[in-house]
Amino acid sequence: MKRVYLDYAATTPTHPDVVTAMLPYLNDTFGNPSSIHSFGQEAKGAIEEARETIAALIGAKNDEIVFTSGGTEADNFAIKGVAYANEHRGNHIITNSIEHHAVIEPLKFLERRGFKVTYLPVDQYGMVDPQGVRKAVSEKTILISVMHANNEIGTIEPIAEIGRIAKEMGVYFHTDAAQTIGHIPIKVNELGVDLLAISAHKLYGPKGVGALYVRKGTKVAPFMHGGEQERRRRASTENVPGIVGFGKAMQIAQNEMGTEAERLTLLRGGLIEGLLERIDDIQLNGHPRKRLPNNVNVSVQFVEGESMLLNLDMEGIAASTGSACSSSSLEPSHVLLALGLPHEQAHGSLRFTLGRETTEEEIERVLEVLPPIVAKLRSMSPLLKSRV
Amino acid sequence: MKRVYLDYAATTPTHPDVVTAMLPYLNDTFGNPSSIHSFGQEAKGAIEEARETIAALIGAKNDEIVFTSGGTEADNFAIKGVAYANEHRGNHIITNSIEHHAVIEPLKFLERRGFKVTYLPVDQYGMVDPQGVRKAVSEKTILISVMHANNEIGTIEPIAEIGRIAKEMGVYFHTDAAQTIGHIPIKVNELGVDLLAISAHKLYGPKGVGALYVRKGTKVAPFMHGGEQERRRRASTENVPGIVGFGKAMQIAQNEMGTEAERLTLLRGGLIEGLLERIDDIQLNGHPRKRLPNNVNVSVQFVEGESMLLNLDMEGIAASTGSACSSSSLEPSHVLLALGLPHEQAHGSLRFTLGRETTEEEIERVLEVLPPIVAKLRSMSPLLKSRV
Amino acid sequence: MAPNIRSLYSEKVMEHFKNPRNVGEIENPDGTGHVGNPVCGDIMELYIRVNDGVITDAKFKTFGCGAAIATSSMVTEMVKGKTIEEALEISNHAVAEALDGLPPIKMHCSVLAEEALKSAIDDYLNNSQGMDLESE
Amino acid sequence: MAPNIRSLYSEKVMEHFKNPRNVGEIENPDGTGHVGNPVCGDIMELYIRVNDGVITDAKFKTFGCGAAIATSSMVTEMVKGKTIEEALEISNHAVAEALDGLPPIKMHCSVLAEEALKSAIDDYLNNSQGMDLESE
Ligand SMILES: Cc1ncc(COP(=O)(O)O)c(C=O)c1O
Ligand SMILES: Cc1ncc(COP(=O)(O)O)c(C=O)c1O
Repeated sequence: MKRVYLDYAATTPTHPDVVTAMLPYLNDTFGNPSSIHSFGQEAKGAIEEARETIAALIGAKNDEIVFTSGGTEADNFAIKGVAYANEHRGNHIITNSIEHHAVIEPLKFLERRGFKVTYLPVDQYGMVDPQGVRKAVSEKTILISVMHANNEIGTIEPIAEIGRIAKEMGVYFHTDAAQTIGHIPIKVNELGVDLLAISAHKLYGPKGVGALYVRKGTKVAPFMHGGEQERRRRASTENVPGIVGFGKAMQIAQNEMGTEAERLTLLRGGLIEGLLERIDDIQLNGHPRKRLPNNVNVSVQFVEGESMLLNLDMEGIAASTGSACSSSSLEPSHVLLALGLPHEQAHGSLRFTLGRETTEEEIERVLEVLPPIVAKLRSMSPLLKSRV
Repeated sequence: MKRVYLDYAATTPTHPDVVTAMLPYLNDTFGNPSSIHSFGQEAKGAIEEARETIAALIGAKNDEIVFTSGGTEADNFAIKGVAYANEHRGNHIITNSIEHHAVIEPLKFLERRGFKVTYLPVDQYGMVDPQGVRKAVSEKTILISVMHANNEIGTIEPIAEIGRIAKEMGVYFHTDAAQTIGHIPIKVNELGVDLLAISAHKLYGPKGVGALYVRKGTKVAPFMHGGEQERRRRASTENVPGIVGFGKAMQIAQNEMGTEAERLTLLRGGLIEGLLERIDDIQLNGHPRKRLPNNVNVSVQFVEGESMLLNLDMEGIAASTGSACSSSSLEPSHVLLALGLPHEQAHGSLRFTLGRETTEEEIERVLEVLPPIVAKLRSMSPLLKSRV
Repeated sequence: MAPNIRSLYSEKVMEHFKNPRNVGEIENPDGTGHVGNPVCGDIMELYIRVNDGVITDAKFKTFGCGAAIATSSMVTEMVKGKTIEEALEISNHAVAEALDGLPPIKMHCSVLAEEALKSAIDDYLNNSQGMDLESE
Repeated sequence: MAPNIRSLYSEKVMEHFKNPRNVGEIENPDGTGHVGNPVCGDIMELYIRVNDGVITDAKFKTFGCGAAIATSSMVTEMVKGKTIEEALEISNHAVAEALDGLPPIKMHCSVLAEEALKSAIDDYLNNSQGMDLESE
């Protein structure tokens, strides 16, 4: 039986047309874009074309796009870059408690080196309060960082509103858009962001390539020091096939975004409804409406996430959990805890993220397979003793 | 006519077998290695296999290999990583004047943040003196960084000797092996290094992937902060196809290294001899014997490098120069200047780097094409007036 | 294509996870161990029946990951037929080994299993001492 | 496959680089400009012949990159037939424009070409003033 992949938020398969677009740049047009001979200039032309495509799609200028090795590097670059380039103006950064580790960990690193970070709380749906951001701004604030949409619970944050506040207060504003790029429309001016991090492998592009949008005039120190690539903002020989693939993936995503979002929203609705109907003591995590079209995150009481995942996997269904059992910390997802979930519910979460190949049949299959798995695990759960 | 590529030190075409090895990991086995479901675990298996291959080839343990986005990241990681993790012990770093920018620029960054760096001179061949290294070590020295072979002039440094001194003095030792990996044998224990940076695209692997060898016990702070990938030492979703391609490229290189080095050394000798014979006022840069098998670097007096390059390119020959005309600084190569070359000779340099597809016919073609180009440019050179 | 999760867990772990032995409770057990807490995401309850100093039955209930369930299952198998003294010598490493190993980040599950067993035996010893005192 | 370097230089630049006009020296020129230095890797020498205030011939010698050679060639073409006053109005931007543009990092070459021209004209003016003084 064909396996069912419902973990598109973790990564996506590379689109066949993207692979086709990349191939010539592996072996034929393989030059180093920094070389002035024809091999180099052909490669240079290819990455500039990709830059143009991506810039146009998010309403940016070409030279505001800096290619990176992925979303994590883009976030590290934005955060450490603004911190180091602006520390003479202040050492305070504002973020919130449900950011991705690619934002939180660079901030923790900066805290160890003398910066101050405010982690704003979120409401029960994972929403950051723009007025909370406004209140947190002080004279020393140099950066606000709020993700566009959360990778675990799919909640879409009020970025445009925060963007207006940031502009008003004269503070740089970074958003991690790894989960939204190619899935919902993004225009940097409408969002009012100065920095925006994206990653290709979340939208059917290749792994190992991403970009940081840097609004003209924004003071950012380089993160990767070395050669003069990317207008001296990011050293290292450019990943030409990766960048070309990224451009192609963005183009395809832009064309299909509208219809695909609609289709996924319907499937998502069916999955949520089915789960709530067929399983007792289950709840939806994240915002009921302001959420990514492809995200379903539920907490199943009395059972632990990884054991559900393994059982699903044995049935050929791939999903994800916010339980910490597979990580080296024993704490469950900081995102679920920030919503106010008790630990055992956070440990009992399941995330299904839908994508291009997801069908109604696949959703139906999850709805058939999961209830008996939950029943089986609950029958061994000491948390449910009183009910047995 | 088929173009002649003689810029293998800048980058190499991806080997067809490497492309074949990568393809399945773009579209079929596309999972995120951090995921515990089967899609993820298959991808995980693939990168662990590549890690094993690479570790074995350089005589390292599996968990001493950390994958990165290339040579530049590996160098940034090594240098900033050691600096930040050991600043309580000292703030002094020793390097030399002909390192790649991927080493020099992170050091410049650290200097701006309070670290002290000693840039040792090199001799006329680009050799670092191990005794000079020993003398430069102070109580505050936490790191020595000397490249394995120079990318411009091909000089191979006395790494094993410096390694013994570093060990004796109890100082961490990093080497940038981007130009040697896959080209000459490398065993980390024989070299006596604690850190070693490598990049796949210099040995017929893909662009955008590299690795840092970190000897067990070496204290290095992460450079890319975020998720828990690479045993928490390098965050970001792994570039699975890139890493698989890197492993394959290493394997192929290992098999062919011996015969290929011999073949290239012969071709290189023919090119050097031919150039010195057919062009007046030309000199070889770098060490006559202790040099990479594939490297030829000459200074052609009275003419500038880029104009030679462009003329060669019009004849379908791709080479490289240490002239600064194509970079945003006007200074020519810091490497050539460090050898003691006067500016106009540094501006008049040409580098030919040979590789897998290089043939005797190609060398012969360079020897036919270059002399008339030099003659033409010299006829317009104001530096040669007195001789006309 | 068959799921391939061997790079995470050994086949033995998966086998015990799929078909855990001795799931459930023992009514009026001679000893009960209750370890773990919801913060870490692992809770184990272990019940033993003891006759003449020999563990004749063991059952468990576990809230936790694959390794937690497999180690619970394995430890109940291992203790059956053992004397209290023998059972006290079962280490977490022995449990992990019996499962053909656990990934490093999952070793804490085997520790929990050992603790659950110890705690059940402690409980049994306390109970039986209590009874001895009463009957004196 | 034909070399494709258009993303570096315009076709016009490449055309002038391939076939530079007016290479060489003028014997006993009316003005000589000598600018640049080996540190930057660009040295230009510009020679002009002036008759009745009109530049009738111009030649150059250049050590430098593609843009340096092309701008030298272009500026010598542009000045021929111009009066001294007209020639003084040739800006580096005009030279770059006549070449269909230069990459930003190469604009300094057009500056050098303008300076070489100015310097040659200065030399001519100094020489001719000197002569005027002598003939007075
Ligand atoms: C919200 C968010 N930010 C950042 C990242 C990191 O991106 P990458 O894996 O490309 O480094 C991810 C995904 O892993 C993400 O979901
Ligand atoms: C000696 C040396 N170090 C570092 C690098 C940087 O490697 P990468 O381009 O993969 O970042 C290169 C090549 O560019 C190199 O030749």
